[in-house]
Amino acid sequence: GSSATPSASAQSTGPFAIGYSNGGGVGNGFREEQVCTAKAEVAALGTSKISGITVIHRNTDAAGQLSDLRDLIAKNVKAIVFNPNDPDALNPALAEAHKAGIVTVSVDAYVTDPNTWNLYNNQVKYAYLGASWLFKQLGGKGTVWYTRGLAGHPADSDRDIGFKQALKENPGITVVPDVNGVFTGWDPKTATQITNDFISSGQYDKIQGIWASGMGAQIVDAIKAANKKFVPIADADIGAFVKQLLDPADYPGLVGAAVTNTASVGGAGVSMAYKLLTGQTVTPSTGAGRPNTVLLDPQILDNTTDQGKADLQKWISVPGMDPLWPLSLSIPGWTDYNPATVPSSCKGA
Amino acid sequence: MTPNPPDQLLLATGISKTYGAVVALRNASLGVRPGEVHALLGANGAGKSTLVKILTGAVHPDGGTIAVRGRERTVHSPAEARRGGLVSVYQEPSLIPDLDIRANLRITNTPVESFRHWVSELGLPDLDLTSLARRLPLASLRVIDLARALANEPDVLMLDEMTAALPANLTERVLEVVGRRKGGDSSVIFISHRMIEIAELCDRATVLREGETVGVVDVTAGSDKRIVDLMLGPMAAEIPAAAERPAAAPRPADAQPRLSARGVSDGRRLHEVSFDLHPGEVLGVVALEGQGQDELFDILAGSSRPATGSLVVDGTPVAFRHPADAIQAGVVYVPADRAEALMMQRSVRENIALPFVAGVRHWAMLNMGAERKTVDEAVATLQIDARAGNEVRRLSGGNQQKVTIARWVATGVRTLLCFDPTRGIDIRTKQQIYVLLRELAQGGAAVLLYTSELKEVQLVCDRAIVIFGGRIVAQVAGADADEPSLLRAAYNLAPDEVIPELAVAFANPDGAPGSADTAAAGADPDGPGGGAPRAGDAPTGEQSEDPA
Amino acid sequence: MSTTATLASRGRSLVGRRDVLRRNGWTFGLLGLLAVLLLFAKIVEPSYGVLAIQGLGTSVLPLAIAAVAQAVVVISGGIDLSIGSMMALTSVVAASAMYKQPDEFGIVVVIGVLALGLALGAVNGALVVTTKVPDIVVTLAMSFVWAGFALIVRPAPGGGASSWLMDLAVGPILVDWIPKATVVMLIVVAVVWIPIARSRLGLSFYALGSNALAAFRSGVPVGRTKWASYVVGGLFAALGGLALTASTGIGTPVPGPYTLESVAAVVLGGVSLAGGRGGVLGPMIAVVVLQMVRTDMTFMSIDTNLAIVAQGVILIGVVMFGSLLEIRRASR
Amino acid sequence: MTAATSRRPRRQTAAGVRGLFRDQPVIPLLGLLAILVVVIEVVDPGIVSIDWAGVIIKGSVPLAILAGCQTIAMLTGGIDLSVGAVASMTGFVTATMIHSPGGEVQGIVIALVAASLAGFVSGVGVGVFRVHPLIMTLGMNFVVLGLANVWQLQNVQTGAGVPANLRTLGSGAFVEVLPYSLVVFVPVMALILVGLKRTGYGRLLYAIGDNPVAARLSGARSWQVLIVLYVISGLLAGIAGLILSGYANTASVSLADSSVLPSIAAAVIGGTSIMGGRGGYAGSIVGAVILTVLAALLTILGLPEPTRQIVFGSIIVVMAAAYTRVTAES
Ligand SMILES: Nc1ncnc2c1ncn2[C@@H]1O[C@H](COP(=O)(O)OP(=O)(O)OP(=O)(O)O)[C@@H](O)[C@H]1O
Ligand SMILES: Nc1ncnc2c1ncn2[C@@H]1O[C@H](COP(=O)(O)OP(=O)(O)OP(=O)(O)O)[C@@H](O)[C@H]1O
Ligand SMILES: [Mg+2]
Ligand SMILES: [Mg+2]
Repeated sequence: GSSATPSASAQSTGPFAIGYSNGGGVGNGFREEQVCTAKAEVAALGTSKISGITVIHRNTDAAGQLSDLRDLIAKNVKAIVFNPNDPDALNPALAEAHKAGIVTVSVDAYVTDPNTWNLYNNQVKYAYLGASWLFKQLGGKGTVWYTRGLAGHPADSDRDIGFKQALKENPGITVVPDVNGVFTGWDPKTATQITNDFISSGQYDKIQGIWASGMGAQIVDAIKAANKKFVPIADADIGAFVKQLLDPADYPGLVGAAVTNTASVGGAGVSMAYKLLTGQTVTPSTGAGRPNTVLLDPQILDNTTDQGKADLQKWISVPGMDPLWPLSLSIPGWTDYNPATVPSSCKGA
Repeated sequence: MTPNPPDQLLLATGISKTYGAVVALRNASLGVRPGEVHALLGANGAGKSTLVKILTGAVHPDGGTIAVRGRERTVHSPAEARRGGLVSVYQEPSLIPDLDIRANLRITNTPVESFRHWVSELGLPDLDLTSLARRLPLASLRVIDLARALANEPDVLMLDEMTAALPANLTERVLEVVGRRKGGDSSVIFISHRMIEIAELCDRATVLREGETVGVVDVTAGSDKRIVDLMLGPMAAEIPAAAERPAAAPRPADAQPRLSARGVSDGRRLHEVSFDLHPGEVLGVVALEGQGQDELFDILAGSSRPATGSLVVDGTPVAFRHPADAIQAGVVYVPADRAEALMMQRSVRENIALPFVAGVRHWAMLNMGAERKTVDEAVATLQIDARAGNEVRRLSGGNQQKVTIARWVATGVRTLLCFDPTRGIDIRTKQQIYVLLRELAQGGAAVLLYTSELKEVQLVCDRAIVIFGGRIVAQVAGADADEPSLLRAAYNLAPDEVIPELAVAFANPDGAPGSADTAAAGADPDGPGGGAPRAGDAPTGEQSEDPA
Repeated sequence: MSTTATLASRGRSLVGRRDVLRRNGWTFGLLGLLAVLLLFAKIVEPSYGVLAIQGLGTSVLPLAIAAVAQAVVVISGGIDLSIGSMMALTSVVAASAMYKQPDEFGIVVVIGVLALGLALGAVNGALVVTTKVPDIVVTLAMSFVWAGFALIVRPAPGGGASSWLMDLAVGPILVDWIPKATVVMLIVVAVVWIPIARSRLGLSFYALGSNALAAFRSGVPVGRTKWASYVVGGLFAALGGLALTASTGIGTPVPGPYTLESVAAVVLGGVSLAGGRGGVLGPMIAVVVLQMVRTDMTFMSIDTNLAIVAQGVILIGVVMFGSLLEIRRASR
Repeated sequence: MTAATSRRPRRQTAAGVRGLFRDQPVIPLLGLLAILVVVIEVVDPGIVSIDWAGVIIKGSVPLAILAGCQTIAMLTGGIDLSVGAVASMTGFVTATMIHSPGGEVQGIVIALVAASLAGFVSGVGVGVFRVHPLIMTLGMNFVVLGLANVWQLQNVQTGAGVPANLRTLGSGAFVEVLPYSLVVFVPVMALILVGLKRTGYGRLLYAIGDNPVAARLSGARSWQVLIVLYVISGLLAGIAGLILSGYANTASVSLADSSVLPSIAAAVIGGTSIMGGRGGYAGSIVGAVILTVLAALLTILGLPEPTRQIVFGSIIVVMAAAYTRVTAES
């Protein structure tokens, strides 16, 4: 990857209008928080730098997001930050944006458009970290229940890659129901139902660990409701799950690790867009495997050590956040706002 | 006619059909000779319609054989039947509502030219082929259906209660056109509950009873009684004599009417109609098709609001916004069309009990015991054959008709509006309904009865009002409401004028050329045309007097 | 001649004229609404122009074709809740087959995918006809089945599309103001639908939707016609799938929101859910209208959640307006 | 059509059986359910047990209640696509209120009122303005989702959390066996069953679905019936939403979306005609249980997602077809 060479047309001194496109997950904690962090970043940068942000957030597919991007282009924004529904599908609109001198930043997942910058959580690594931790907990051998997200979703596919990497390194681990796992569709109800069925069929008694893709809290609660003993579980930094890890009273003997999957990429995307618009240099991560890409490496924390517990506690920086929202509310070096302002910035257009 | 059996054009033998538990047809047979008009007769539930549907492939029989011109064949669909020369005009019009007439012709591969020919023969010369079927009045649809059938040059043409809903002038045309086919090498199967049409038109009659062929009769002057006996079989005995109408009870001049209309207009077809309906009387309404009687009943029943004028019930003026208001005021309505009145998938019981639960006040728990009692009484009073009673659609037409009335009888009716309640049902059932209406009146109810069967007026009504062009043009006492005078009144003619259509009807029964014009001339120039159904009853009535 | 006739026919010719207006009035209304929305966009965002119009043409392509597919089935008295899944399946098949293949091969793929669409529709139709299970249920269940197959073909989004196919979906034709996508869509729909509509089959579709019993008695082969309507629906669904692949260059196994949106578009487009009435043009225009509404709201920077609310309100409002017209017409 | 599809001779007895099934659709359904249970026992011997039954019931209750919404709507020839958004909204609104004083009860009340209100609007649209139910409720689905999400963004900080009591209600079980959700479900079930069979209002639902004209001529004001219907539907959806949020210990504005299509499937498998006028709630309940058992079976078989979906869809078709055949109208 080479360092940024911002397009001439973009070299001006704001304030800039920014467009934001989110092609799915209306009401979903991660996606909503992402938008909120974007708004928080806009507020933090101030109207002298960013004149305003137009958000399009609706449940649609790649084709639908294409038209949303085109609407933003037609609206004459100077930069578009978006969470892509697909790595390749949006390229036509992105090319049009480039022609119109619009800076484009893809957050939370990459796109293959050469002129678009990518800034996202390393999902392969996300899965790899959690799985490796889990397998280590089991001493490299045992049976693990592999619960995934939404079949066919890019992030889910990336995580599958990471999981299987870790699996290859731990030949002693067997995966149920099979190496392709079972899908929760990132739907809490389905996750609960699947877990209930899994438990009542007696299969739960035969496993030593669980890898989860964001539905850990529901799975843990189902186990609790069935009065079963907890097995080690690796999941994301969703508030509800972390609270469970830190609540031995309600969840005795629950051992688990949370891997960050920060939704602050929204805010980070805005600040990256501003950097690019003002011609500041942005250094891409090495080893991202693609140009113009900044990879946010996930961290992992578990509740096996007091240190870990303390750090997990720190994550709960803004008290009383919606339990389904990811915890890590800022990305050092990328977000300029005060995490406490995120919830309030959700309100209003 | 000739005793030696000639070659049968159509021969159906041993036809049987059961629906669930109910036997619609058991071993029914029907033989039709070339060039004859063959009547298919039977009480309600006898299986006429079902048989016709089977002959034209609309329903598949459980057993039996069908042979055309001696060759046996199985008919899978109406289309196939049509190609084989078997065409039926079903009871319910089978034109496609959202297609225009031209498309309707195309879909049945009907040659447009000969359709035009027939449709004008039948009295709709300048029909606009581009108009949607949905927008045409029922009568026109029936005629179009027939014209389409004729244009397909069928070997055997089947008409299921074709004339039931037709105005007089159109009825005349139909009978005349059908009559003209006699003697050719094609034949007609004619279903009707009107003996008079049978007598006028048909050569022979096959009689069904309870799904079985009980006899084939040559239609002659005296055959009527024979046919009726066959139709009704053992039941014939129990037919109640035509209800004895007591001389109209003398009413004190100041007696308060149950329901009075004061200058009611609907703004389009009904003008300034005023009349009083008193407790204890059956008031007949006589009118040609489309003279505003439908609008009048809609207004009285609360289905639509009058443009001007007012209604008074028991001395208090009322403004009905919804049928519920009318029912509240004790004014209830029996529509002619069963499909309008019945929940076909629900049980007889629920259908009869429907009015009990309609109002918000009755939304709470039901008193099942009491309900069953009332319903059973009603079923008994009207002698409903409820064998197939847990889904009304499985009752025969006649029994369905009874259910529509039972609904109101059960609630103890005060003011009953009946719109042609005997349309398309058999003599016995009709008699039962006459008696019922009389009894209701005796019991202090007030009954307003529109009938398209003129002789019912004399049988049932204390007096009758005649509506023409949306106005009441005459009032007749029940006693002297004989058909000819009613008809004259209905056509708004002076007593001495002859009714041209009647003249035509028997002047040239086999349809002489030019009859079309004479018939048309009969209809009043400005009144919306149409006429009294069953006007055909009149001619033969007079025929015996003076053969023209 | 008889007075019945004169009167009747006089009344009728009036009615006739009203019908003509009535039959196209709704479509004209939609076009008017569309004009207003475009004007509004131009006012709010003066730079709204050629590029945006071309983008519009591309954006509406998949849903517009899906709406046509739905319209055909609804007109015939049915409904197809598996259109979204069929689009997903056909689109992933197309994308997988065209991936890294020469353009000429793309033509073969397109033909194959259209055949696949016919097959999917045939299965839906056969099930609806033979099982006698209400079509809503059958197609609802089949939507799971087709989506499952889509996932088998492509566990994750990807694949590719022949360049010529993608070119069809973007850019102008002849004049800058005419989006190529729109022209292509109109031609394709016309080529498939007009012959059918003019044929006996098209007539049978309307007949069946209008009144199945009357249709049967008029000699319409009810079963076969119903089946055929699903086959044609499947064909258009496949075209919709190709439109997806063309505009995105890939195939996505997870169905988009096309099923319910197509139902909405069909109703907004003046097709009666009872069947027998309407056409395929209205629904296509309705889709463009819906898209423009969204665009205008974006230009006004309306809160994105309120925009979702507005979408629902507009859907209800327009249909409400339509049924109010119906009620008033009935009362007159 | 009917005529078109009438078939060759049938045995009287067969006709009798058919008649029985037509009047008691639950019987064949229970048969199907039994078969499924046998299959699941064969696939995974020893699984069928009391607590397994408990788990199945737990999972079925919310679906069965939502199927109730569809059943009563379908009886009138309608459908309610807004139950997903309404149910989710109810659970979510409640969760956002627990921290305000006395919030739990207050939250539930407010949420249920909101749910009924959504139903009321749908009812007015369908009953007064004659908007097709499919469209009306689809539109309402958008409206409710949008507003619920506005609410979420207004309240992120209040810290939503499913009330403990709802958690017990949704996921707890009396002595580990009898799910507490039955405490709510049994009365609801009784009310609907009795309401449909034994009350005037229930009769009117059938009447309007079968023949609106006849209902009108008999004095029924269908707009009243329909408005009440959709209010009830909204209320039921709300109750289902509360239980669901307890079941998954999750409050999300899209929690119940994945239950909408199954709720329709349950009602239809249960023998309620989507055309109106025919059906009942008993069948829908069994339908809901069947779908839940089916999902469990698929999980146990550990089939990959694509196969799960294919099997799920196919089985719905097959069962609906079998049921239709058994109860077919001559
Ligand atoms: N679909 C059906 N299911 C059950 N029974 C039926 C069905 N159709 C007709 N029947 C029964 O078969 C018998 C014949 O009915 P059908 O209506 O054909 O007689 P009909 O001569 O036409 O009587 P009507 O003159 O009253 O119409 C009746 O007892 C009727 O109840
Ligand atoms: N194939 C069928 N399936 C279901 N119901 C049928 C079928 N055929 C007839 N019926 C029902 O049986 C009843 C009687 O049948 P049919 O149509 O022969 O008599 P009808 O229409 O009542 O005749 P009429 O008008 O002379 O009284 C009708 O209500 C009809 O709904
Ligand atoms: Mg008959
Ligand atoms: Mg009959």
